[in-house]
Amino acid sequence: MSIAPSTSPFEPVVLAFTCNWCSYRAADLAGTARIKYPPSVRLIRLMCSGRLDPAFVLRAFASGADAVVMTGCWPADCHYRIQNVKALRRFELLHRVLVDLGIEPERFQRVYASAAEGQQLAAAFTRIVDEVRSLGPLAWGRQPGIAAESEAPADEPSTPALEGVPG
Amino acid sequence: MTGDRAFSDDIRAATVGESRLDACIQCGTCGGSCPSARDMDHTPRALFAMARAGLRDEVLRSNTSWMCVSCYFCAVRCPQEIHIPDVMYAIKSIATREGIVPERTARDFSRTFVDNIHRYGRSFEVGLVARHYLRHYPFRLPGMAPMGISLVTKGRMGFVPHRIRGLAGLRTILARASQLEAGDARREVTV
Amino acid sequence: MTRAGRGAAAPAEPRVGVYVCHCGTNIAGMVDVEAVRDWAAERLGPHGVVVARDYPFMCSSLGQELIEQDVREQGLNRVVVAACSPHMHEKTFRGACERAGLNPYLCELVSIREQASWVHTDRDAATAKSKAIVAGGVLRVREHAPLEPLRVPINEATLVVGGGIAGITAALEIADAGFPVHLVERQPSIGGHMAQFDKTFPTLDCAACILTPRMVTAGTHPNITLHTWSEVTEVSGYVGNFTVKVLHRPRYVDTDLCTGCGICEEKCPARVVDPVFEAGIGYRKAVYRPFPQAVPKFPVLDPESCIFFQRGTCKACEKLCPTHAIRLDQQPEEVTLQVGNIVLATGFESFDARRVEPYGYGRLANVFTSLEFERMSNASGPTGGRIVLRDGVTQPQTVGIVHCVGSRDRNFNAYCSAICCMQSMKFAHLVREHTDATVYEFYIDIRAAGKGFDEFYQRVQDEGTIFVRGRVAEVTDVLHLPEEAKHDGQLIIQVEDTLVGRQRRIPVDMVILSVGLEPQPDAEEVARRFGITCSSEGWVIERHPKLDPVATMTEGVFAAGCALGPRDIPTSVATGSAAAARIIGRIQQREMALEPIRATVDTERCSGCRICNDLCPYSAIEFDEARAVAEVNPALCQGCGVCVAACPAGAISGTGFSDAQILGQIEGILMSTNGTGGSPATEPERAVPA
Amino acid sequence: MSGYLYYPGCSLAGSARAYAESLTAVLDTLGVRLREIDDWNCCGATEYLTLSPLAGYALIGRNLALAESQRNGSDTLVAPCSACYVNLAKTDRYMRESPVMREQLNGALAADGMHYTPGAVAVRHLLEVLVEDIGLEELERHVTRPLTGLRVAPYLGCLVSRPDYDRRWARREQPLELDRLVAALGAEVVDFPLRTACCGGHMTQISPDTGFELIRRLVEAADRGGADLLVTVCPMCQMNLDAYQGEMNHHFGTDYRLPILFFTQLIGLAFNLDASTLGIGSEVVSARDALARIGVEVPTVEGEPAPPRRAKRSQELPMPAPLAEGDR
Amino acid sequence: MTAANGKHRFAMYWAASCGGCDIAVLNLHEAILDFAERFDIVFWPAVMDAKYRDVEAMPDGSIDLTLVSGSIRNAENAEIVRLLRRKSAILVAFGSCATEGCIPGLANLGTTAGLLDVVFDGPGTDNPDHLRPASRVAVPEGELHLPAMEPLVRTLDQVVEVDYRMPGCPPESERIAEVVGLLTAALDGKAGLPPRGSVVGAGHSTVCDECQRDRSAKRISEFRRIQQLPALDPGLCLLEQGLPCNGSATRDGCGAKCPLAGAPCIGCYGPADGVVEFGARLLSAFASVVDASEPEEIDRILDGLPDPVGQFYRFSLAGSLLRGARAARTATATRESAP
Repeated sequence: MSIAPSTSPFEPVVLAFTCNWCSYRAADLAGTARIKYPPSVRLIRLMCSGRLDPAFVLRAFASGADAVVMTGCWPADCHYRIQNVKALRRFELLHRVLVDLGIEPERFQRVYASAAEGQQLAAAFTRIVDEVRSLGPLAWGRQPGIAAESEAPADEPSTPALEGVPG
Repeated sequence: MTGDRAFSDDIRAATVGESRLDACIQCGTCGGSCPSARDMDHTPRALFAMARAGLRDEVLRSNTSWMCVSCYFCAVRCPQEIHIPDVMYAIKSIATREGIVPERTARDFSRTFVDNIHRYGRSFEVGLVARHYLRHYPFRLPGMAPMGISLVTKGRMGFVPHRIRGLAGLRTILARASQLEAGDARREVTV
Repeated sequence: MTRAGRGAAAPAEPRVGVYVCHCGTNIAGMVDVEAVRDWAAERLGPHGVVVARDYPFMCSSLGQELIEQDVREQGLNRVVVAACSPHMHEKTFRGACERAGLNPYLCELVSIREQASWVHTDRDAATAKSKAIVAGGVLRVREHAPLEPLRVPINEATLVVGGGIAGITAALEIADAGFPVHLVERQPSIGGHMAQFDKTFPTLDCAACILTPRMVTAGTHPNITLHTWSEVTEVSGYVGNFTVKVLHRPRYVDTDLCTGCGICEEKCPARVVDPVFEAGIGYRKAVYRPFPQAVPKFPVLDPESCIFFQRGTCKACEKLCPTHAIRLDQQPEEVTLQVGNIVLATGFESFDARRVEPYGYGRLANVFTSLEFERMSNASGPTGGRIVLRDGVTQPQTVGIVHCVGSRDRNFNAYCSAICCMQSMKFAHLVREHTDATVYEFYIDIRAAGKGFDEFYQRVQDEGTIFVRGRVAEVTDVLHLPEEAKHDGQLIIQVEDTLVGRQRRIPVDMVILSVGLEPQPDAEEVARRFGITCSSEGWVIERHPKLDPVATMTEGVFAAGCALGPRDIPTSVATGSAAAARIIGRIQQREMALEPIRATVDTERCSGCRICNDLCPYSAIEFDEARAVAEVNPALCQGCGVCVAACPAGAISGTGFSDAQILGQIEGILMSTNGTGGSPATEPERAVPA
Repeated sequence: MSGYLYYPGCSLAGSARAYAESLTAVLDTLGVRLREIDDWNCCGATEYLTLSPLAGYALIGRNLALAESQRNGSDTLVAPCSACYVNLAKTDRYMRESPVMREQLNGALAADGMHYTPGAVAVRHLLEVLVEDIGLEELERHVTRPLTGLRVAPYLGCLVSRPDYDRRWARREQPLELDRLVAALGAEVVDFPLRTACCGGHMTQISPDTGFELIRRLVEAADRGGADLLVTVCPMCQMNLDAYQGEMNHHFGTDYRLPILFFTQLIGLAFNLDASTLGIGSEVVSARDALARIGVEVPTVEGEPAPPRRAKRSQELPMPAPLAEGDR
Repeated sequence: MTAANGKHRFAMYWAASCGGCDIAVLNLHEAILDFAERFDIVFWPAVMDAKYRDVEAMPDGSIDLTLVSGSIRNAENAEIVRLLRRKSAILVAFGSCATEGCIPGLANLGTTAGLLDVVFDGPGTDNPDHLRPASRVAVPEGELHLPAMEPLVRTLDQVVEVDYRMPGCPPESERIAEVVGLLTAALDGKAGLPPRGSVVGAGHSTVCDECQRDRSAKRISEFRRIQQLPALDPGLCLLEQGLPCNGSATRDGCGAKCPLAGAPCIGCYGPADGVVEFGARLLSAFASVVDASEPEEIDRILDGLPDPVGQFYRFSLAGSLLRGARAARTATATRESAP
């Protein structure tokens, strides 16, 4: 359980996109029922998971999110009939791209939650936060280039290593 | 008063798997279903109420858990899906740990049974029944004789117990488990 | 900011006001509202925040005036309220802005109650998160543009699905207000479960006596069209303008000619058990009217049991019908209706008692269900109101009534079915009224929380009913000898009398299982068809459980009666009227305002790639072949935003949820909150492993 | 297929030898291979869990570990004894569910260099294997001596369909699988509502009065149904009903003589196997008279009269249909 | 500032670039003569000898028009573009490398060290001592200096402010002519300059706008490579034939040459106006029209795109949110939150 203030040094930031008709209301329900989940989860409301533009996810990661969750109606229960299917298609392709860009698969997940499933949604959030906490921060460090730049201001040319150079 | 919690927490800790004891709504389905209810000084339902009230001593001294036949009627009928037989095992094990013996016959039967396992790795029916009856129903032995004889003559009672090869290993496993349990119990109780 | 981050920046330089609500202690108890206020004022200044305030109850008139005053005096052109869920008070605060002359859509309500104070336990973390949520709101609202609500016309006609007491009530209310209603009922007659009952608790007035007049009125009302023996097969469109397909199953009777004389039923040689209306303890013919007061009066012919349909000969009904109204070649027909609103009053299904094995229903003859007993005690029922054992003659000397069958039981339904306690005590009364039997009630808790309910409990006790507190463990015909020898042939109810703390075995002649209520088996499917959502059990979810208990999440679709969950007759009637009132109000408005959340195409930038053309389930996207551009029809668009996210040229934008608004919110919500305990976590952890 | 792993349990090596012999004979006939787990130990019945749960589970765990290590192709572990079955199934289930259990039990097993991976073997009761895997059709195919005229009470007792940790049984209190099996053998199934009632378990040892009443109830119900004999699927039940029947009679002053056979013995007879290879004759209450009926050309109608069924009166109210598998 | 001879002063520099952009300019053919008429070429390494010190000597802002092609890969690139920025009145990011990073930008998928390993220890390279280029190396004659590689390939506008962007790999010569003409006119005072920061030499919609192929509502049940097609339908939209064509999201201006020739658009003209992330637009568009609802089926279809990043980010990686220098800065920015 990571609901209690965690002793772990690292607390991830998880951005969850919610559907106005199901998961957002599930989150409201979790609230009304005082069901707890980690504060590191932050919600953004869309009208439908089908509105989730891959650019939003990329922007979230670029702006410091350690994980992004796409939540929406159960298949076949979409408030807009079949639009969550389009969301699913984009999710699958975007997931492949993110993995190719070196982001762990656990950092981009999808969760189904009907308006009645506050409990389940909170549980999923808790689980995801636990997973991401054990992954650690989104490792820009895995790309030394970016790391290096983050240390040196962009306009100072930095020097590559000299290993293996004689003399 | 905090005493209440302490004891039911103790039981919860000693229960393998989830006890769900707190979920009991005192409906009595367990007591109504129990085939040995009439031998119990309290119905299971009452026992749980007592446990939640923190009546540690009464619960541990009650023969209820010792009269459980593990028929699982209560378990499958309980509307709150409380794992009643497991809770009974838990209560018995706590009592055993604390040397409380509300029901000598049942306790001894279990002991004899377990002793045999420690001796041979298998149960030894003749030994079991003989020892048990000698201790508790000597008067019944004669009445039992015909049955015993018939069982023996029909080759259903071997006089030579079978001893498993891995007995030594088995004993180390059981020893280790008991340690873990003791350690575990302590840890859980002091929670 | 990236190139496009500021996509469509708002004209005037944003002047944002931030208002943090305490909601009494609901928020202030877990979130340091002053800290949030100060942080917003300082850190969000650069983002246009010119004033930040906190107030105990922002939704109070004083709280709202605070906003109005600032809009006027401080020239605010954007407002962010940090309080509860927008589903709670969005309208409230938009109203405040509008009164102050600010376009209501320049106001954003962000939730720090449902999303922070109520779901977290660490004050620092909850406060930090609240700051981030506010920042998200501010950076979002910067990108808001003034909008006008969409107005859609409301079709006057209403569809009511389900002809039980709730549906009938809704239909009558609307029809009496002068508007047309289509009432669709699956069974041959309207009336629902109430028509099966004898008496109603706690007043004991006769169900038929109070229901029949309403059925008749509904059947003859000029504004009500009955579609019995029918089902809704398809629903399309949206509030104000639904198109509904209704399938009329063939009655094999020409209703224009039929006089309802009943000769066909009388002459029909096929007699079968009626599992529906008679709950399986009575019989009907193959061509039948479920009960004498059926509305409409026309019979239906059931091919399953009809000798002609099964063996090809008979046609007794056809031959003997005085008006030649029998039509054995009748086909199903589908009608299409245009309606503005819909009421779902699809009711409940009784729990199948056979599922509780230890109670022996289906195995032990003299175990009955509540519905069987309702029919038995009903004067027009199979026994003419005689309370008898399965043999049909013997009167029981002792009767045991078992509560909570299939309810309050995690093996079946965890919920309380609400009506069983009262129903069971009604049975006890009826048994005492019809016989001199001893009656036992076996209960876990008596739930008599209703007007006159507890008084009824007292009354039944006074009548000599014996109450045993204990959930029945099993019903058996196996005796414990010798003490039970004398009870051979009887049933034994085995139960723990929890007030005595002892197991008891009580011999009875008859057992009545007070079965719980379940959603209709096809509830999920129906919900899908009408675009609404059900709870995990299958009950319709209200828009708001307290404040909007008869509306669903889908505009224009309402629910009433037991479709919403187990409830008694008065509550079913009340919800029926409530749904009707909501709808009548809308019809009288003639049109209604909808959120202006719609997609629009910038045809200059559209290259006619036609990626979006196939994405809209409402076919709101049309392709203009001549100009080779896509266009969105705002009347059809529902605002899901799928096409917005799909457009490769970025030519489609969505009002209310534009890229700029959402990207702004992302930036804000991820903004560092100066690590007051909350995330994003602070430097050391974040430092990149070398 | 590489057959089934087989855990006989102590009784089958002792008092229930007839069960062991008959099931071996029957499965041979059906061409089903059993591989007995080498050096298995007692499952502890309910007694070990009573004194020290964790050790009790470790005791059972050792058998599971052995099974896993001797798996080689077959992943189903068959237990003919209901107590053994439920213990093995329960331990596997709890290890699957609870990381703590997994860690602790494997910790204990490690003491002797053993380890069990939860779910490595599927624990199943012999009855369920016969009905589900082999199937009644296959059984019927091998029936060469239909048990025509024999009236049998089918008795499962506890622990097979209840608690049913792996949700294998549609009904936990009135399952009809054994009824169907008996019927498939050509015997007449008597209505036996107590099919899963308790046989008393160890109550004969710790509370005889209760034990005897529970036995009496079963014997009496079978007798009422007009059964020639009763079949069980559990050594404990057989022991209680057979060996203690005399004591029970003595206790209540009754004189029941209800033969108690293992269902595998009955199958064997229907397969026309030699009674001796089925361990018949080892029962305390002799089945001789009952079995005399089999094979004798007696039309079923002349069998003992069925209990009088009340003539249907026109006023009689219809009964609800029995619950079909499809019903929710 | 105009030279005494009335000509405008022109410079062109190649940073990390293949030289294709320079050739594209020379491809003006005869027009290059008019160009020479109007401009004094003060600095253009690709076509004439020039010394950095000459540029340094020029007064700030004295170059009227500078085209910079190529992305910023090493210290020299960065240094020179900063120098040119100081000296130039109008600085144009010229071609895909300068505007988006282009092929060199793909280096941002890996690490600098990894890159060097491939080049200096890869197959066919005999480098027993595993030597690596270093910015300073001591040799008997003294110390040699080499421009250091930068950790990330950057687009021009990530290093200096850019007045105009001209996309294309390379930009089409006709468009170059237009732009040069336009800017000349402006420099001559005959016309106003286009709004600063805008994209020049390209359209405001996407390639589909210029592509004449027949299109209908899209549903893709299979992605294929051209050689997997039984026969290419000459008239039908390539995407509808299953070819992953980037035209729908790629800025127009090229004249849709590739798709019209039957080759899927690879997206060298970059995204349309106001697009946040080019790659995101492409993948969202492709995914939206995948004709499947079940995860398994969707996966099957997506398997037809073996290298999604290559497909969607071929030109824009260095400018992208997750692999661009800007992303790195944002990412670090969010960490500046120590209490």
